[in-house]
Amino acid sequence: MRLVFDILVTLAMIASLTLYFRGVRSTKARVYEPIAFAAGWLTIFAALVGPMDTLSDVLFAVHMTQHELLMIVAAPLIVIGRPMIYGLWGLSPSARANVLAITRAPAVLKTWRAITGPVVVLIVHAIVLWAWHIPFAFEGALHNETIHAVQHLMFFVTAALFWWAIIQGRYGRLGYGVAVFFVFATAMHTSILGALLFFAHGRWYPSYHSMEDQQLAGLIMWIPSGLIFIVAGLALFAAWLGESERRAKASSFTTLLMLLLFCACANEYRGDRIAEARQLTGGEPERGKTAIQRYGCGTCHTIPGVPGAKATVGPPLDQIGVRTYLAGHLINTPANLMKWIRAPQSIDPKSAMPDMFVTERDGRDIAAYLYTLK
Amino acid sequence: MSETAPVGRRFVDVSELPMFAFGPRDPIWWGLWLLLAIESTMFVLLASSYFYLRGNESTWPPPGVHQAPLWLTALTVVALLLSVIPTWWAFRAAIQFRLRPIQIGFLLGTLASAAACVTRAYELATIGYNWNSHAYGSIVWAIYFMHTFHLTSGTVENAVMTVLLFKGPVEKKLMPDIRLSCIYWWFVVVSWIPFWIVIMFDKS
Amino acid sequence: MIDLELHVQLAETWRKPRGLWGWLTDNHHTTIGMNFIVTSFVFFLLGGIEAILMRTQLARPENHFVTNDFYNQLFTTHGSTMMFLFAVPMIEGLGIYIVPLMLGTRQMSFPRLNQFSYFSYLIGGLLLYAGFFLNFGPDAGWFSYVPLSGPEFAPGKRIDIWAQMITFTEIGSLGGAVSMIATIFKHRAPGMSLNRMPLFVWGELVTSFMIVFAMPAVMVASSMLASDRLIATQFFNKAEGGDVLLWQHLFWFFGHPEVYIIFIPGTTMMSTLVSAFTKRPVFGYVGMVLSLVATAFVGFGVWVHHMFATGLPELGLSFFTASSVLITIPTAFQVFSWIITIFHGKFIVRTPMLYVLGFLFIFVMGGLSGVMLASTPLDWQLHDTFFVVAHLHYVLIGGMLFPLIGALTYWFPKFTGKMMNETLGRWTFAFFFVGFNLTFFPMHNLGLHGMPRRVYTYLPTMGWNNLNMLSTVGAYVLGVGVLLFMANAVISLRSGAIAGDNPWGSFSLEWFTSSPPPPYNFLYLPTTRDRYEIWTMADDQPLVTGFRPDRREVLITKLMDAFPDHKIETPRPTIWPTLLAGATGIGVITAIFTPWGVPLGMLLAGIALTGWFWPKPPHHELLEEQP
Amino acid sequence: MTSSSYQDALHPAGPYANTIVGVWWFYLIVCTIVFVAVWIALFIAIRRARRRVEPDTLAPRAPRAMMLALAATTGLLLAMLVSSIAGARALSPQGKAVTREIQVTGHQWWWDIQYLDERSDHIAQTANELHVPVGERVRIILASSDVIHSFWVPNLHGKRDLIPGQKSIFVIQADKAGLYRAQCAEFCGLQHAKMAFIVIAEPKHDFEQWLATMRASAAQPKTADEQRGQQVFLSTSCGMCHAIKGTSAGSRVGPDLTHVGSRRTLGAAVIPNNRGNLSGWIADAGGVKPGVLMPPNPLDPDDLHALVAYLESLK
Amino acid sequence: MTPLILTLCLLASLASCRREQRQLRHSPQASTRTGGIVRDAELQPGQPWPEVTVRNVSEERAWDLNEGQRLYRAYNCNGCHANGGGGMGPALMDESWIYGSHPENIHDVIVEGRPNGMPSFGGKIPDYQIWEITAYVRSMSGLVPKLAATGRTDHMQTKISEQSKKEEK
Repeated sequence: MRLVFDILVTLAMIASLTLYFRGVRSTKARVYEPIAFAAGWLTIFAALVGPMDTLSDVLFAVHMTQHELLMIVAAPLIVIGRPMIYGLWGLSPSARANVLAITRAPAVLKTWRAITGPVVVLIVHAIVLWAWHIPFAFEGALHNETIHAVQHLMFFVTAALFWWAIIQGRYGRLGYGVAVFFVFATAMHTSILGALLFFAHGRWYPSYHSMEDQQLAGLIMWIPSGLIFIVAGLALFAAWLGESERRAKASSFTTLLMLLLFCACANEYRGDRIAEARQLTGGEPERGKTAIQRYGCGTCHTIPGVPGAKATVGPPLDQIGVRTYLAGHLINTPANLMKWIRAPQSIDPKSAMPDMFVTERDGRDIAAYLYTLK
Repeated sequence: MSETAPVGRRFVDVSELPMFAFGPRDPIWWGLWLLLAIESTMFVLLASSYFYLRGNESTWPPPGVHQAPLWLTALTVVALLLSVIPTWWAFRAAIQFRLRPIQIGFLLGTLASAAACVTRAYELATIGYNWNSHAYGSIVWAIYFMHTFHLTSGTVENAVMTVLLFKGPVEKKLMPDIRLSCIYWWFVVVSWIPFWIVIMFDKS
Repeated sequence: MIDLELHVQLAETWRKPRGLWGWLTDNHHTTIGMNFIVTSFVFFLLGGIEAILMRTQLARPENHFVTNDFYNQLFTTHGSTMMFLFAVPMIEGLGIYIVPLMLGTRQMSFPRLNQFSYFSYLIGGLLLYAGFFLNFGPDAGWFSYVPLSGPEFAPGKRIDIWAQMITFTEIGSLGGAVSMIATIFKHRAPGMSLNRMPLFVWGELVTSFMIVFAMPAVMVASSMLASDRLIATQFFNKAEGGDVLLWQHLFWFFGHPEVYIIFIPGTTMMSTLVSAFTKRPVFGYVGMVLSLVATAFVGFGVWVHHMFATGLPELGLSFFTASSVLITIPTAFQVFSWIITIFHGKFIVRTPMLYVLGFLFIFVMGGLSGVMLASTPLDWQLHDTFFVVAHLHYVLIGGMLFPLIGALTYWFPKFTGKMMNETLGRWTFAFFFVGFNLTFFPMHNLGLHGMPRRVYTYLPTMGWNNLNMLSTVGAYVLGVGVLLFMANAVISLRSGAIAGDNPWGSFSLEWFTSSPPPPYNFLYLPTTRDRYEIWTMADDQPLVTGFRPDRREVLITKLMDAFPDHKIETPRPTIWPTLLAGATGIGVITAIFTPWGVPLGMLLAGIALTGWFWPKPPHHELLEEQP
Repeated sequence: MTSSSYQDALHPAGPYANTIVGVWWFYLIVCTIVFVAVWIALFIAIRRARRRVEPDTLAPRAPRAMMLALAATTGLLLAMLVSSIAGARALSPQGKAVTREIQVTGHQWWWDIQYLDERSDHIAQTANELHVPVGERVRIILASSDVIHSFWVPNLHGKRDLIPGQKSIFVIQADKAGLYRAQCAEFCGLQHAKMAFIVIAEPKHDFEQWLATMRASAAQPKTADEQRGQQVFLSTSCGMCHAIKGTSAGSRVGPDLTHVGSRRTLGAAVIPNNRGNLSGWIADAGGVKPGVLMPPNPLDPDDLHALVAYLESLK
Repeated sequence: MTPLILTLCLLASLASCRREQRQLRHSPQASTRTGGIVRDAELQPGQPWPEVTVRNVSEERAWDLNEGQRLYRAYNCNGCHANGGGGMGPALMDESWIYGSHPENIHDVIVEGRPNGMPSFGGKIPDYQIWEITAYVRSMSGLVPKLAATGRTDHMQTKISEQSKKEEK
């Protein structure tokens, strides 16, 4: 049984690695992304296959280390590597289209949105973590390989969702500030669980015989893991500050005044918005809408008014007409928007947004459409 | 009738800005979530104390403990879960400024939450141990007390909101508060589920 | 002319009610802040008197100045006062007064919550002192370990008073913290992005978050204790499945963060003073902020080091030592930053700057003795001795009181419009500094020479006589310092030099309005584009306009970049929050005597809340049913 | 050893206290260096700043200075951490063979001490006076009968709490013969300040002899005075709380008095054990220790003298 | 404001002083004096004792009641009476009193002893402690002011605490 699982795990992992790096080759990835992915992948491999897994049947502390590696080392590293984008690009074009068709189904998208909602990931991960430590469940996992595999999978997947929501979901609903808070909350409940294990008067799991072993396991969950959380939290915090500065810099006072005037004057009628967008860009919003469908923007973005454009790979584009920034650092002017649409890498070489060879006319039209979104 | 600009300086005119906002733009939204953070911390600490005390006993719960009947406690949970649906209508309708669904949502939500209060009262009356029986009794009663406190205040809040909504006139400014009431109520609902599972099914 | 007209209108809209009724109903942040500051200073004096009495008792061996029973009440009340009734409320009060001014707004987010917090805190404090003066002051130490504080070994109502006082003041702290966080996030002047906030604001923000997560622990713990005592629950009774150490875990889960809650704002006062008196920005702003956050983060994971002697599993001890000393690194960063800042700045010797130096002397020493205490072997020897007493006073007085006195001197013109007397100020500092070190330095030695803490007397043969006498003399010197400070405040208030708007030539927005600030704070709200706004402000820096002068309108900006978002109307003075605090007070105090206090309190609170939220005649846009 | 250093963490008399003192001096030296370094830096900074009229712009060296300082801090912390962990390891009672087990039970406000033995009649019981053989490891089993106390012999080891409902294990060893004072270190109520005991480290031979005495029943009263004293003891309130092995008094509420005459101190190491102190203590213990649980005993003077004579004879 | 608070405090002090009083040092007289009523004989023929009411101040003091509780165990009263439920001796927490329920009755029973096994503790227990035990004994059947009654003990609970929910009998 164990052997079967080892083989399955190895196969799945090799498949994922191949897919990922095919994807990396066919797109332009930031340097650190494949590295992070590879590191995360190696961590999983080390945790699930080999001596650590064998030892984990005997030593609780090793088992705990294995879980912590999966949840707070491998999961964030993998998430930093953006497996979904590169995985997608690693597929053959027809397979990609199929996958996209499935993932773009409203039901799938809705579910995905629901389970990656900020509070949801926090709670789901917490529940999974605590529920699996109930003696009955944990013992079950120890005695049955299938349950064990499910346990590891759930740990990893919920952790990955958690880290995904706080690292990659940033331009959506989450700011880094919330991310810091979530890291803090997770660090707290994890360390409370660790502390409970450490201070317990009796053994929780009959399969592990030594009291010291359980205490060590609790400590591993509490202190070294807590340290990783602190480092992650501080990094996110620094990012938060940086982001706030970037945002504020753009609103030099001319823009601020302009925008305020803008807000005050802009009225509710779509007709006016269209006229305005035309005036700003010289493009035709209605044509832009069809161009958006043609170029497949909806595969990555959520764009109001465009059928099927409900994806969450890239940031949603609702209200883009009133945003201050594009791509994190570019002031939102018509010229910049068009430039960004047509040649993203010329602005941010590390951007995951591909160059789709948009024509000048189409770029203008797309920008015009986007500027009607307020 | 608003402030006019001082002579000879540049100014930012905020006179046209709206007088309320939804979600994290609204300070009260932060107030509510901070309150929930405080209350969640309390719940987490109670749960931690529960598990800490659990470690002291070889049999848990201690012998002779009779819980309230499962069907009764399940009834409370069902009432709580049902109340989510109408409050969800209200939650959605609030941002669309549609009064009627909000009114109906809150009316039904209040009824469901009141039902939960009633079953909770029966639950408390049928618990077969006292808070002074043993540490188990103490911690479980503490959890019950904390949650019942929130249940009651949430129900009262729902009822008050319903009255205000039906009595009118309703200001647009109230809509963010409607959504916050819903969030608070869902917190009351969601926070009970893990405790319910632990109290009813945690046996060794 | 327009300005004058606007001033008249705004002054009418924001008029502060006067007299007793005004005190009960006003919710303007300057009023509430000043209430907190004055009240907590009074409690500080009471705590100080208790300290002097204790030192008098310990001046000589086998002294009979006070009885042991009274001595136990003294140190318990002293500790509880300084922790719960002085340090935290003072920090919150200072924040409530200064932070909105620093942010350039007219009011805090939840003024009525602030008002409720203040009166909760006041009632809690009065409750403790009512008990103390009526001879049932708590006597189990400020951390009230069970079972000594439990129903069997602490009969009577002494500890019940303590437990309810805790619950009460924590409600106050939590309310203040929530209001503070929302204000800092949403009320900043346009352009003041997160990383342009003054460091003091960061300190208050981080502290408020710590309060939100730490205080619930002590509320849970004190409620458990109270119910063990009043309705015979078994949380801490080993024989019925309870656990004695559960109390210590819960208490220190709050207790250790509490220390950082107290000293984090202290360090940011330091940063403020260092900048103001060296005329240059503090080195490493982002690093400073991260230090605060790191300290807060780590502060939640190290509570166990208070329990090294309880016989924890040995395996964990090194882990706890390691995680405890981690705190040193962010703190060291701050200290080095200040030194670098001084190195590159001017050095203007005014009274507040003396306190900066005093801080650096005392706090660094306290921090180092903290590193010693984090080491398990040393802790086993030093724990619960006078060494710990010395350490905690070095950290808390050095880390909080010295910056605080400096900051009060610095902000005194902001509060009153008058400067504090410089000569007296320097004398005050001299007495403070000498008195403090004379009092507490010998305690290190006493601890090493075997003197446990919380002893009401000692035998003459123990060899502790001289050091104790020295310490007592120091306490009196320190007491003179406090008296001098008060005298200085009174004299300066009466006949101090007129300060003017920005007497220190300082940098943050609280100096951008007159001193003391008008009730509406700013005639036109400022905008900012730098951390050290006043120093770099352009001549044509825009102001904000467009508020209705007949309503208490406040600008709400976006969290990250402080872009103007919407406005809210804040409430006028009202009595209901005070009544709610009173209702809660009646409930909580009655609960000491009968469990019926809880429903009674809830009922009264319900009435007060009804009054609070009673619908006002609508004057905003109405919701119309859409077809 | 002077009387002022018989309760002193800086005068170690055994290997454990020695280890701790070693860590202490290392820490003290490092911390002093850090403190002095910080103040030298500050002094230089102030001197430079005092000479300046206007603040200068940030020098590029500042970040480097910061990095250096932080690196130094981290390095020193690591060094201290290593010494601390090494110290903790050396102090661990695990896996250390011991020659003797002693159970110490804390009471409000005295110490009950039992020398455990497999044979129950061989258990020696005493109070407020702990004898240990020099150069041998002794295991102390700590328990409490009421509130939390803390066992602390500064000259021999750090402290360990006595927690009701749990037993903790502690190992001590004295290398120098002598008398050390120990004091309760966790606040335990009214007489926390006067809850002490003495530790007497003596050569093995003396120790064994002492222990043999302790195991024995109380001496029978010899003189008429002593006999009358015993009568008083058994017929008044004494026997309600105290035990004397070999008589009908067997209560465990107060300290065991079987060999009270041989003890050096009274009232939990508060006053020396002599005739005057003993008489006063019996008559009104609360005068010495206000709040003590022993009630005043207004005995007839002759009875009191006889009682004192009897108790003094219990060597 | 301040005078008002002070006055309130003073008023409150009148109400509360006794309950919180702690007598930490006892006079020798309190140790020897044997009760409020000195009687000639232990047993008296004819009518029961006249009900002479003695005010036992210990009943009004929380500290004394708690001391009573401690002494009740220390002097092994629970050996016969258990924790008030009775065993070899009669139950002390019910309504029936063989020799009367007034403080002086109980005090006398403890001092003098009673037939069928109750020993005489006169001269063995200091008098003030007897009064404390008396107060505690009466508290078990709720005969003392409720606010001063003892809390639960840190031991196995074999009886319902004085201050807890009573209907669980």
